[in-house]
Amino acid sequence: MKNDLENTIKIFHGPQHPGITGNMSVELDLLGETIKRAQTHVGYLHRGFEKLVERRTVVQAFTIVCRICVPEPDPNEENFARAVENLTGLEISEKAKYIRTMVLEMQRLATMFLWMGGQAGSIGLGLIPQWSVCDRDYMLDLFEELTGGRVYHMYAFPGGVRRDLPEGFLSRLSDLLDYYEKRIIVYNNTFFDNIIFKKRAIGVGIVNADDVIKNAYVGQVMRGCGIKKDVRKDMPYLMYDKLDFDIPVQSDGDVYARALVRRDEMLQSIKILRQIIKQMPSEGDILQKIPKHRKFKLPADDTYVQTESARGAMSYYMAGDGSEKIRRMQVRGPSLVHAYTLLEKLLVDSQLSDVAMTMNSLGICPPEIER
Amino acid sequence: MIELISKLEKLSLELVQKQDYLYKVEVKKEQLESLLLSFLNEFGYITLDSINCRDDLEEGNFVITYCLLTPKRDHVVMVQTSIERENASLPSIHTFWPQAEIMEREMHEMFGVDFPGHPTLIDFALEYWDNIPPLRRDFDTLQYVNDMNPFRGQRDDALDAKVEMKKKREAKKAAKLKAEQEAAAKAELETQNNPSQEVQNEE
Amino acid sequence: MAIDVKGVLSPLSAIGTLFEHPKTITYPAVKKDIPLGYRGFHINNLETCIGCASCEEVCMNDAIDMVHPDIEYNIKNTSGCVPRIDYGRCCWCSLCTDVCPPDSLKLDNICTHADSNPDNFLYMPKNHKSIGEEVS
Amino acid sequence: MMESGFHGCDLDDSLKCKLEESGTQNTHSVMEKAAAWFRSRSIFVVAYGTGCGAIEMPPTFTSRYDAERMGVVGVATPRQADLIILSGYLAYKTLRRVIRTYEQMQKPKYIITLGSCPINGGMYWDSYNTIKKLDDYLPVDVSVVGCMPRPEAVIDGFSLLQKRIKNGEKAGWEKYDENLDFYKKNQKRVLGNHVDPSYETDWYNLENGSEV
Repeated sequence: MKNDLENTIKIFHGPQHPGITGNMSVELDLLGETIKRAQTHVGYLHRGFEKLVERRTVVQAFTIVCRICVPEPDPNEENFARAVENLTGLEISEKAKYIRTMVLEMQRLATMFLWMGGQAGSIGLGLIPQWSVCDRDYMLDLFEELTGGRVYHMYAFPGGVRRDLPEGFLSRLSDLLDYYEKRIIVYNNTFFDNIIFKKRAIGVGIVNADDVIKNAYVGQVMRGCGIKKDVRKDMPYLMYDKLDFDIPVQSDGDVYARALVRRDEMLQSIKILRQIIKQMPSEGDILQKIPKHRKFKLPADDTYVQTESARGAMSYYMAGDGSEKIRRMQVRGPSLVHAYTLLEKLLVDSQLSDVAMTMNSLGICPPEIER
Repeated sequence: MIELISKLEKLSLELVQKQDYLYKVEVKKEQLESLLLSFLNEFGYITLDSINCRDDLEEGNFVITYCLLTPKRDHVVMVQTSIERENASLPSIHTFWPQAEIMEREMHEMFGVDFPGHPTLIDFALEYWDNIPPLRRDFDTLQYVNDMNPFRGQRDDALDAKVEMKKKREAKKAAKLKAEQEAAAKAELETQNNPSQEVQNEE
Repeated sequence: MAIDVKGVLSPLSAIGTLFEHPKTITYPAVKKDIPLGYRGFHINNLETCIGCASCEEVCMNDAIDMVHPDIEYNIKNTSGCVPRIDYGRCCWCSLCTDVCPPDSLKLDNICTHADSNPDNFLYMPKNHKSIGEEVS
Repeated sequence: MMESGFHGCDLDDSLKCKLEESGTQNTHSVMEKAAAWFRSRSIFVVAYGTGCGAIEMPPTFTSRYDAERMGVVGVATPRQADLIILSGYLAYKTLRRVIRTYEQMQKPKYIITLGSCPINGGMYWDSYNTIKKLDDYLPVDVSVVGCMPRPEAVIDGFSLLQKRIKNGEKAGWEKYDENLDFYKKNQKRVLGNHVDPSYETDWYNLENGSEV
């Protein structure tokens, strides 16, 4: 064993590397192609959000929070809006709640398509990213229409949402969902049933189910180990307690199980969206009357909110101090624990060629680890 | 939940409900480690979701919040304690929860809180940082930026709208005054000129 | 080990897409319709702008400067100034258009611009009355 | 005083002369013109997503907008690349890596920046960990505005770069070579003494004891 450690070579997997999920790096000690030690390095994207938010009023800070996680900005907006609503006691109308739920689910679908591209690209299936990123773009077209932004929506505002639904939006969304249902069958044939993916993914990156609860692993990592937990069911927010959906689980805990969980979650998201289209109230305020930005004050109190993002529970701690500025906002994204505690453990004794695939399957997103 | 309240009452602590799924209990720093241990071993809160830190500069302390979950994950309990800002230090809990290692490392870098016994208090996100820890509230980020990084200096022709408004209002007032004066002068002139005109007319 | 026949054959169904219509937008030739609500570059109706500097105050990026226009369009303009936006700062959050009291500042759906000189990114909003107005 | 549209600063005469000079063509012979045309049609982009803008790279390079139509292809390593896309803000830690990546690239090499942040700080203008004016540290060829720029805008950036290469206008790497002291001084100012040794260093003829 001692001899092994002496003969290792050290390589940096990232930050300039095509097989890394964003701008971060993993320092690997290799013996041949086997990894003996892994260490995560982040900080290439650190912008000091938590400091910037303290310098801005609530209304101004709302535009910046969506930048915290780039592939899926909406859980951040939702968390921020809900934390402010908790602190100030704002109640939002039913229509605004439905619209926000819809935006969250649309975002989940879009993120899943992007993940599928990354997962397939990391094992060399070049066709799937060409398709899935294009399919995600159709959802972004709808976002463009609804919110006015392609990637950063800045839509869920404390007290409701900023714009009403455009005319005929729900029917266009319904058409897109029909298209997605057809596409998921195609992806099933070409990707999830593909023998290349199965051979690469089954039995790789196995997460121990005993660690999951104690180490606060969330999202598909948890559900891939057979633990049926979801913030949408356990601590329902918005309209989730009135919508009918299942939590898909798999028991193996490897990369393939997590992929299947994600595929089933896409189907569940489509199911939720169809219910929302049916139940969407035609009337109602979309935005409560809120004070001007210099007069929007937060009480001296603190709160903690959780939202199920496409990669697991994302939590915000927020504290006010009686002024119009936020005293403290701390983000705890799902990737923080996954990228450090879990990834450093999973990579030991695995192969170098599996690093990119494992990282993709854990859904690691560096901008939200370091903010 | 009632069980937990009675158990905490024995330790003379109070559990406050903040929101539907959110409870909070405040402890002193000396009690913190033993309380977290009993949450882990006796009360069944085996998941540590996050450790949050807040800088209360005016009161001179840091407020640290540990967010705990049961395996059911249906509510959050915040265990809150406050420590002094000067030479801030906390017992490290990475032996109970491995994920606390990275959270404490981050807090050490961003707030300068020390964790005796922590194995890896190395850089988290920053590199070669030699100023005061950035998330402390006495660190002025705009001042730091101005010292380090010049902005693009082509916007010097910007005007202060309030000054311009005042200027315009005064100009308007002055113009009005001038117009009045002119009108008055004109009227005077006219009354002076008129007799001569009349004389001329008569001629 | 038995061969996974389904896993070998089902990916070959991708060949069927050979005969589908391509989905590529050949951008410079064909332009996609950008909806009117899109948050693109600013337009400002100078005939109704009152120069109140609300936009300057709400902007968290410090992107908006108040400057004198070339001619006075609106006599009721309280300061005689109109906003000019630094596109090296703007994040197109549209807070400035939300607070605009006479609703003169708006966001157009034109949104592409590239320049080789990074000094050329101060933007004077076009004097249009409404979004989507044809540029003469 | 101001027409609507994009404006720059009022340049003084000496600087104006310099910029006009830099715009002159340095392709003279037919061979050089042909080489410039071929070069403009095969641009290899190094895969380094430095900021938020990396999220618009997949749509640009895959089937929806398909930048490969214009000869723009992604490659994995800086040694084979002609272009680096700096997509958004750069933290100091990233700037060190970007300088190293840029210096590893073979000439001719170009830089495109996306978004407001590299131009004048963008929405992180008061952040303690990002740089504000990228053109102080690295020579920027084309800047694209937007937060984030749409794939259309990115493709516009590519076309502008291709036009510049075809016309033989002075590229960023030539400016970097000429004003190396200026760039190195600025890099040293923000990064302190922790700048990696330059790839321009002549390792074989290095005198003993001289500073790297």
